[in-house]
Amino acid sequence: MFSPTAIPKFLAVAWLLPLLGFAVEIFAGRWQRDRKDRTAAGLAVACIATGFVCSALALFTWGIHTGWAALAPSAHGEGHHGESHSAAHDAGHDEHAKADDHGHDAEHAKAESNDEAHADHAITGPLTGTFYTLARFGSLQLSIDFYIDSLTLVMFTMVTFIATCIHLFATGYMSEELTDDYVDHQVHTRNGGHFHRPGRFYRFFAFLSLFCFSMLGLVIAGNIFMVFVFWELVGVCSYFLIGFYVERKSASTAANKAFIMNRVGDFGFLIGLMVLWTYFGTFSFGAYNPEATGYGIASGLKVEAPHEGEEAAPTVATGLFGMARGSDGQLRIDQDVDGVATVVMTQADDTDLLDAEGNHRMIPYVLLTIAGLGIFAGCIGKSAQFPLQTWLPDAMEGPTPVSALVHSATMVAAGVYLAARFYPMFTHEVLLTIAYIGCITAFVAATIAIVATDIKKVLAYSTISQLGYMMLGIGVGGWGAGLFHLITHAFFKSLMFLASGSVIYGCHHEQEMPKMGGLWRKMPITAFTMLAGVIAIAGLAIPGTPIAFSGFHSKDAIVANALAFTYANPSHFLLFVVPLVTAGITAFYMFRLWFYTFAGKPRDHHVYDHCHESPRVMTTPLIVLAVLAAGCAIGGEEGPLYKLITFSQPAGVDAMDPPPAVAQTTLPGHEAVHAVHSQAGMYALIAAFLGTGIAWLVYGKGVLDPADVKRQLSSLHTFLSEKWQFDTLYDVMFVRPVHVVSSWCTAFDRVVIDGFLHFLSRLTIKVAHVDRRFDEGVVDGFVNLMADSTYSVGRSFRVLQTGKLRQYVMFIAVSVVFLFVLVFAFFPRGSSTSAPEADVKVSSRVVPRPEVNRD
Amino acid sequence: MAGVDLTAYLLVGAVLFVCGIVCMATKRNGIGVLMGVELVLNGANVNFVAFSRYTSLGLDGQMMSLFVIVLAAAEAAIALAIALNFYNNHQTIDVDRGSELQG
Amino acid sequence: MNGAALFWFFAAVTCAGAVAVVVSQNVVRMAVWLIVALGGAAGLFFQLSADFVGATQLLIYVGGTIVLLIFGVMLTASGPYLRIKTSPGEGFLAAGVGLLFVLVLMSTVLTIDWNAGRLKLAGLGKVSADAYETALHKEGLSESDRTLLEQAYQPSAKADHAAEPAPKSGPAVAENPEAADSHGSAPKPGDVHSVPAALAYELNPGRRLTSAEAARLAALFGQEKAVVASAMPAQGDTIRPLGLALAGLRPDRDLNKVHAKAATTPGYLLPFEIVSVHLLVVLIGAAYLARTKRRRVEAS
Amino acid sequence: MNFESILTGVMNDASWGRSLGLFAPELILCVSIVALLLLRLVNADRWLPSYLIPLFASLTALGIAVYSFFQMHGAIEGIPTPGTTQTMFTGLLAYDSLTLFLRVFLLGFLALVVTLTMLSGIPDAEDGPDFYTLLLGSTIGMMLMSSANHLLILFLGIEMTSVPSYAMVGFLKGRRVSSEAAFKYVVYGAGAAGVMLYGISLLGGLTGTLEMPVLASRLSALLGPGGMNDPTSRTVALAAMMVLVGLAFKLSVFPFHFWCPDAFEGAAAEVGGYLSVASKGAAFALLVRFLLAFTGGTSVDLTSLNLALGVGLGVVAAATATFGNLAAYSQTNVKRLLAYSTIAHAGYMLMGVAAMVVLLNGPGGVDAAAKGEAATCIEGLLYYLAVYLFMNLGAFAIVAFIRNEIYSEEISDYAGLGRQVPLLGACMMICLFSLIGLPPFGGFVGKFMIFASLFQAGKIHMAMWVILVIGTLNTIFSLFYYLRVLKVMFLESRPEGARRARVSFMPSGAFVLLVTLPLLLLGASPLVNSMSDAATRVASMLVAAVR
Repeated sequence: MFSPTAIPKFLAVAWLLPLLGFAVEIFAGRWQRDRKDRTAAGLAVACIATGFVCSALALFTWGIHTGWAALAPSAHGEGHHGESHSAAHDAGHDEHAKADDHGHDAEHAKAESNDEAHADHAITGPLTGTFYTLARFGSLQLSIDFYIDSLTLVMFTMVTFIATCIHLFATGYMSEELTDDYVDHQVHTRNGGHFHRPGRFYRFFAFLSLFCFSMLGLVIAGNIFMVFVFWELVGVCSYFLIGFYVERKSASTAANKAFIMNRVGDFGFLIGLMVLWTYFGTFSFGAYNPEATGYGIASGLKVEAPHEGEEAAPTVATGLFGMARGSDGQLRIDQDVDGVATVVMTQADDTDLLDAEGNHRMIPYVLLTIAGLGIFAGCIGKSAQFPLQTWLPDAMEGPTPVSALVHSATMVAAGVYLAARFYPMFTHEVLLTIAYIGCITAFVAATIAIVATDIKKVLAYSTISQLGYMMLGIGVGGWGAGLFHLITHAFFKSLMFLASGSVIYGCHHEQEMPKMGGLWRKMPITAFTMLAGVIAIAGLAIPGTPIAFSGFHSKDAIVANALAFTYANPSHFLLFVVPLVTAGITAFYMFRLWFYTFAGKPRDHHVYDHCHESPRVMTTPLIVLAVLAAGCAIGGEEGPLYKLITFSQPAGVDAMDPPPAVAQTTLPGHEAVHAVHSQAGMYALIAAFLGTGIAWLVYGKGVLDPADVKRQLSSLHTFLSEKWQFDTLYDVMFVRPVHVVSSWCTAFDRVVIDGFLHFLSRLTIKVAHVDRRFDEGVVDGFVNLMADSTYSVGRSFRVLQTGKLRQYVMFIAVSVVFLFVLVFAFFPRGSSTSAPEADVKVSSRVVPRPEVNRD
Repeated sequence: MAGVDLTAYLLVGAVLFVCGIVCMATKRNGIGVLMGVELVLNGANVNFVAFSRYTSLGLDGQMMSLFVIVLAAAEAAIALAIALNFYNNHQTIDVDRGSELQG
Repeated sequence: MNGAALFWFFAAVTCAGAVAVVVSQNVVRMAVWLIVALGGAAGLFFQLSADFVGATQLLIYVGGTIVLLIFGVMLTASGPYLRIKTSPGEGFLAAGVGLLFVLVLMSTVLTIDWNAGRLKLAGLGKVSADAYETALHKEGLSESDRTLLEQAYQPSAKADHAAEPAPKSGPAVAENPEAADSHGSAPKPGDVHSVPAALAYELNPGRRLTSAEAARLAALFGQEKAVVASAMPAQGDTIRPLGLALAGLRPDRDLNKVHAKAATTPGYLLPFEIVSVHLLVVLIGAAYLARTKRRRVEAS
Repeated sequence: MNFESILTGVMNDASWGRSLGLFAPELILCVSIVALLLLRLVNADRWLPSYLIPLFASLTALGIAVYSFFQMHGAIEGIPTPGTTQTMFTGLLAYDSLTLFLRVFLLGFLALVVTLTMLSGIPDAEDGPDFYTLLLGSTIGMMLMSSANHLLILFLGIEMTSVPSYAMVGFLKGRRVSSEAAFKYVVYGAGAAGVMLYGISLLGGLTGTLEMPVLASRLSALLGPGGMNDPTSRTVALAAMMVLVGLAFKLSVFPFHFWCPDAFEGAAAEVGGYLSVASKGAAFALLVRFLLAFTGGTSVDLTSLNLALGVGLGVVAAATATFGNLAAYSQTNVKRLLAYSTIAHAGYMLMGVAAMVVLLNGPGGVDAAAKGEAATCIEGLLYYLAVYLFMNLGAFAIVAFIRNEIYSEEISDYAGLGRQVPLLGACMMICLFSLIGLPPFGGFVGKFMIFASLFQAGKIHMAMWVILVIGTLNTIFSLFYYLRVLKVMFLESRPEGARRARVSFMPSGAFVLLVTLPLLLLGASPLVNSMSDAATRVASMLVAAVR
């Protein structure tokens, strides 16, 4: 049908269309006849829907050219090797390994022949290449690259699909903005009225389009630099969208908070980026070879003979992932002469990478860890992980469709996606950090969600909690499990957000759950689609049958990985226990939400009487998403979705041994996970049912009065509803000190210098006193002088407040002396002939490397 | 010139230099501050001429001091014009009165 | 009259004038004291046989700049009896800062052995044993010279330092045209490289040299031109060299090799010309600032 | 001694003619100063707008400078070879890639500033000739600074730059703050110049020369072992530091920055913009030259002294950036805020210079690798300067245009301007985002390059990593106060009765756009490539000359 070269083109179209949409829509205010024009929305929907079609086509083309090998009923449990379905980083040499593997299995005969038929362009690895080179500084190339594997394609399809649904929903939801005189009831002007402004319908869609463009750019990015740029763009878009109602103080504060929190994470990202670039000398993820394919279809398509890899220039032949790990997915760790662990870089054919002088290129293990932690810090900011999670609930200030997009497909998913992308760069220590951060996040957010009463806030905290799950999954070695949950979560969370948007729309912007209740009679579609989402996130299933909603499968996969990890590393048992408890809590608060909102008796008749079901343009996306939320993960880990994702799993994830003497943890292999799977699933199910049951008892059946519980545990309730005091903590830890320090510095002249001079003036008074006593005691004739000196003291007081120029000159003198002392401090005193030579150029020295990890 | 060596001249230069700095830092009369500048520059000048006599700096040292004298004159002209301007605006030459710009 | 006495006289006048400028509170007195200090400095210049600089100092500084300052004093006098005084506290503070400065200068400029530095620049900071012995056993060496040689130099002490082939002297000498020209026969600085390092002699840091001694030492090693202050006329006949240098010529340096590389040593034509442009700019600027302000009617 | 023969020899020497040829851009400016004076004598200023001559002169000189820049770089396609450095005027001035780069930088900037003053009308028709005379005179001084090869020119250049700028700061002579600012500036400048001159005298006396290329080898011969116990080393350190004080004054680096906020607030925004960019560019070039003059030679003692100087510079740079950013927080005047931001940016750029010094004085000595890494530092610095030109001039120009409309420079009076003058608002946003260092704009690339070179330098001395961390933290600090301006402009509404700002697109808006656009081009377009290529060449040629 289409040749493989079409795949990047499809994705590029899907990626750039929203940008085009943005460019047109942002000027819609100029060309539209009036504020009631819906053209902008139509354009936005058309762009993103076309994008979805293109993504689907790309996925389909990719499937054809891989012979749907990803979906072939594979050898789970048949003792297959990890490599057989994991996409390798580099092309050529894997071909043989793959062929060998296929040989085991009669089922693969077709696929194999398919491979042979398209031997010259069959896709065996990620497609990488360059769309456009922006700039080149020496060895540093800044370019727009792509890196396409099945994960990219699945993400693209998912993002475009969900975004289409959300766009569609938004055309209904935002219709209030279709006016020349929008009255914002939450903004009070000074004279007591409400704030009036023109509607911003078109602007909303413009930013929505830009947001999608940024996210898609992040997904398709083929190098870290591009990731960073789009990473920032996503942040900027969220800034605009969260602050959509800029007139509301809470909204602009929330937008600022989101932006600044993300910048804090980006600080770490920058450090990681710099370390990686310094040592690896490249930004790009995978190997690419632009001249081979014109517009950059890279080694993934072109089957090279293994020996050709050696001839290519090493820096071009391998990307970051290939350099950090060999094709077996192992870090090559070398104990350097000083006992410092270093990681030796490899190239395409698994031999070590040499630099221009023939030395092994390596990176200290510690620095690789730091780089990993830095990158993960970026993920923490973007995915709202502990301790930077506080911006996400505040971000609810944006319109609900934005929340849905932010929470499901785009911004927060970006962090998880990046953590998964960079999995090969993470050392065991980093993975353990990720696991613990995820674990803490999941638990903390879930507990806060129990007490939240704003319907959107509950969902926000549940998002944070689920993101924690995903991070945990990645951290314990469950690469596929984490991403699996990312996709399923995207469906059911977008569904729930849109449903809550529908509720809010129906209830005329009422968001407090205590004012709702019994709404299912008024809005049945919303209620039952919401129920589908709730069941999915709670992870319910019918025991003993394969009937289960998507959330069960993905959560099950994560819990199984965590359990296997705990078996392998008993000291980290919390990594299993906490998520299990959290699973129960999740079920509890989600059902609490549903019962609170839809079941029972109406608690506020004013709200109830005026509420109505949403129009069809809003309910249709709900139904579609509900079906997918229930069924997208069909088949669980044998199903197509999971297999598609794990097809691009980095090599060696399934069977990762601890590299000797460096890491303290063992990552579970596939067999280990499989062995505990049913056990873990049982535990998770029990927890989920327990939570559901309690929720039903308390909120559905009313056995326990929640208010009573709240009274009895008031301190705990306060603690939780104050979000574990994080905002206060940050205020005390960061905001106030910065204010203090800045006030110090701004008042540097006034406070420090003047303080100094005040001290001196006091001294002067003393001197004057002595002077005076001398005058009085000894010479009467010096009365005039005394008067003069007291006058001058008083004068010097005034001088101290105002006089500056002479202080400045004084400061030249003092600074010269001070700096002289400073140079003194850095200047070695003794004989300077023994210059330190040895410690500096460790990395370039040729070190005979013992053969390790080459099983 | 027995007994007089380079260091003695440098001592004079140092005294001029330090006196100039102190003068700039203490005088509240703007013209007095400018006199301090002249002292500082002369301290350096004494150094230059001494070096030109005693080290291989030679003619360069004297040349440098000539240029310094000329540049100092130019600077004094501008500085005095600015001081007069200051006086016209503030009705005093007390530098402590000019402290509207701060913070 | 004794040269040293003259020096001390001028030095005392200069320093006293400078201190008096700092101490006095009346701006007119300050101006007078400044004249004294700068005049004393001019005397020092004459003493250093820099007669042209001294004359310029008198003409431009004492005659021009100070008059300018006194004009400034007159134009800015608010009232006949107004005194703007410095308070004792500030005086105290300034004295402290001045003291700090003096300490810094005393630990650097005034402790340094300039004459040893000159020898080092001439490549005589470290000499080979051969050269040293040759100089020490030269025919007709006076007793005082011998003592000087023995006191000024000591065997290279540090083994690890000596193990290096004395890299310091090589390039310096190559850069120094005087030194490169003048060493005729005996101690080539390059020899230092070839001699076993332990047999080298270096300057004794404990023995401070006078400039006369430094010149004598250089002469003993056959390098007098390198250490004696270039070709400055000792009798203060500096006007012609200075004038030529301002015209872009350096007869004090280029005499022997004018045709080979006339343009290598800085003649000062460019600064001479560019300063005139600078003066023009400054005059225009000063005239603008000092001009009576045109009172325009403000819009508000 | 036959004087006549000397004279004939020199007269026949072609080097004077050659030097004058190479010196053409500066000569054009000199001539235009004289022309301004002469035209006034014949009362031609009545009918001839005074900006015409400086505009014409700067454009002509810019043309020549650009031509010679490309000529030099065309001649050495590919790898630059050492020894391409030439000198002018018997070695007083260096004629190398840096000279040419700075010429283009300064003259281009001069043309932009003249255009700005023409549009904003800050020197009125009557004061125009005076103002432009000062502007041109100061620019000549900057060009001398950037090509100084001799300590006399170093001093002369700084004086020639400073003295006219004192007068320019006091140009609004009827205003109290203006005269106060000028007076503070002149006294501070004179003090710093005095300290620097004393340092120069020590340096000259120690080494017996004032020629900068010779310094390193002379110092190598002079310095003894023993580090700070050696009085000679102490004196050299003091002398170098005193010279650096003079430069630090021009750069407004932390303990020597006191004049900067006062002078900028008191002066007109146009003058502030001019001083913040041009004198900084020239002073950085001079700083690099001076430090390179110290580098080289074979003495371990000199190397360790340089290393100490480099790390000290780094510490000062970190302090400067931190101080500038934090002190900008509570400012209420836009010009004062920009002045503090100027200080902070000087800190960032100084970090690059410190990294260069550290890299050139590592334990490996000045080998090819060290030179390559040092070249990237200079490259980053030059890139930063180029971007800085546009972002700072843009911000100051917007301040000037808005001042002409609302007669205020207080931040609080900017409320709602983003909607009233959307073009200026958008440009201000771009300028400030670039000053923060956000990715799609040029400021990011510059900062990135500086930080990358700091990271390299950290391998030689750990302190540089600390400085890197401080620098990165500073970009976060700076976010807040820049955003505060934008918040006032865009999120607040214009109060009732506030003066309405009307800035037409032609010509003011177009000028601002012209200045702002390069920020995007230098941030994300193929121009990034060519700009960094040019900077690389300049840097590697400059470093190649270090022995």
